[in-house]
Amino acid sequence: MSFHVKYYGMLAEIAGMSDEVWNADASLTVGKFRSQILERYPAMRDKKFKIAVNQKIAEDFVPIETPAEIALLPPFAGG
Amino acid sequence: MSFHVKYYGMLAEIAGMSDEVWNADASLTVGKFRSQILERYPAMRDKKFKIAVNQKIAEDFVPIETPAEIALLPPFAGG
Amino acid sequence: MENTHKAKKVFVQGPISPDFVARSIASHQSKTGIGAHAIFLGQIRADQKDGGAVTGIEYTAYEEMAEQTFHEIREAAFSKFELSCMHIYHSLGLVPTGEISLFVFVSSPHRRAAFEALEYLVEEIKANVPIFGKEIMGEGGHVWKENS
Amino acid sequence: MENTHKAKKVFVQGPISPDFVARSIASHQSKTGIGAHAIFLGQIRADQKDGGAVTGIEYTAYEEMAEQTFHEIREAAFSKFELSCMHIYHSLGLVPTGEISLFVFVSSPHRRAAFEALEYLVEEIKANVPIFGKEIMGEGGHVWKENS
Repeated sequence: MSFHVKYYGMLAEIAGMSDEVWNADASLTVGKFRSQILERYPAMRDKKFKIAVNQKIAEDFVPIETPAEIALLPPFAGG
Repeated sequence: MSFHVKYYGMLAEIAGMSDEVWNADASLTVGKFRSQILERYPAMRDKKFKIAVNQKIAEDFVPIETPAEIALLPPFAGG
Repeated sequence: MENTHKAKKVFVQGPISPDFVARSIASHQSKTGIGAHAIFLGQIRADQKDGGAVTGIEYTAYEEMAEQTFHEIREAAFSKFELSCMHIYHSLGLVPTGEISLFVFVSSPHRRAAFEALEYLVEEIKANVPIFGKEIMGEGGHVWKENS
Repeated sequence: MENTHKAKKVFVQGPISPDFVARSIASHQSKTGIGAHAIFLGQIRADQKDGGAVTGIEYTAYEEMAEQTFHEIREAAFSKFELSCMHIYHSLGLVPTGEISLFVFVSSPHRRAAFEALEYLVEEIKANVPIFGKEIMGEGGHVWKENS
């Protein structure tokens, strides 16, 4: 399956892009996706970030089902 | 002795003036002065008010020594 | 933080305009240690009373004592909270319904001090400053306002 | 009290001007049930960092999620506090030091609800809205801001 991944802030700097299409096996969870991300972008390992699935912050156990919009969110800085 | 008395808000309405000179015996306290005021202006008996002596709220035991500026202050309404 | 806190003029005649608030804000943009401004505005409500709807409040004050009390409240707030700036303005005379009679403006490097100082100042002003308000009704009557 | 709370546009490009704040205040003077306005303004500090003094913050956001989160925060505040009005504006793009990037404006018949709602909103916004800030230094470097 494939889905859309968005990068924000310092994570977009590390990825070198603001979004990309991600190809993965079926039955992916947020936690497994996180491992894949850290494998592709090792510089993200020492960064704090949350993962949103369809605009909701999601815990690691949440399954990703297509179509999905996944976003990697570094610490918030509004205000 | 004599001193200056100022009336504010509804108390000025009751007194019919905003200030007057008060003549009294020596050795007056705030409490005794309050009794004299209520005697002269009975309509003030059912009004809440504080008495300031030289711009400080004063308890009944405080003596009034001339020269003094006495003010009768109804409930505050700033804001 | 200011080191000397001049006794500032608090009272203004009539309502406080939104433009006055804007100019106060703009004058703080050169103070680049400020991260948070908190502002309180008291606006006159058209409350229904026995004599009709309130059309305005006529404010008077024991001015010398009020200015002194404002000064003491300012000094206490500067010592309690980490503030960069503090401004208080209060109307005297008639302020019509819908217009602003109190403007409290605090600035700090960080939001927490600004929030806490704002509440402190408004509560102290309402409780301790000898200001009197006559609520005017459309039909010509009036009632004396009392803070709760 | 408003019965329907339209999803309002929160984001504005660049700094929020003091005149915009003034116009927002002025537009509430016809709402004569309001007795208290409370306003928070976030201003960009010239903090000293390794790369020099901050000259501005470049804001970006996950806009769709941010607008939805703002909407949820607004609804929660309307249900928690007795509010007449609530407005939130946040900058996107570059906001230079000394200028305003966040404007939160609540109005209520009484001051207590206004104070409480103001703090609630600012804390919720800082904690939960996906907005990102790149602090730009004079020498050309940058660091990513993180709310505490």
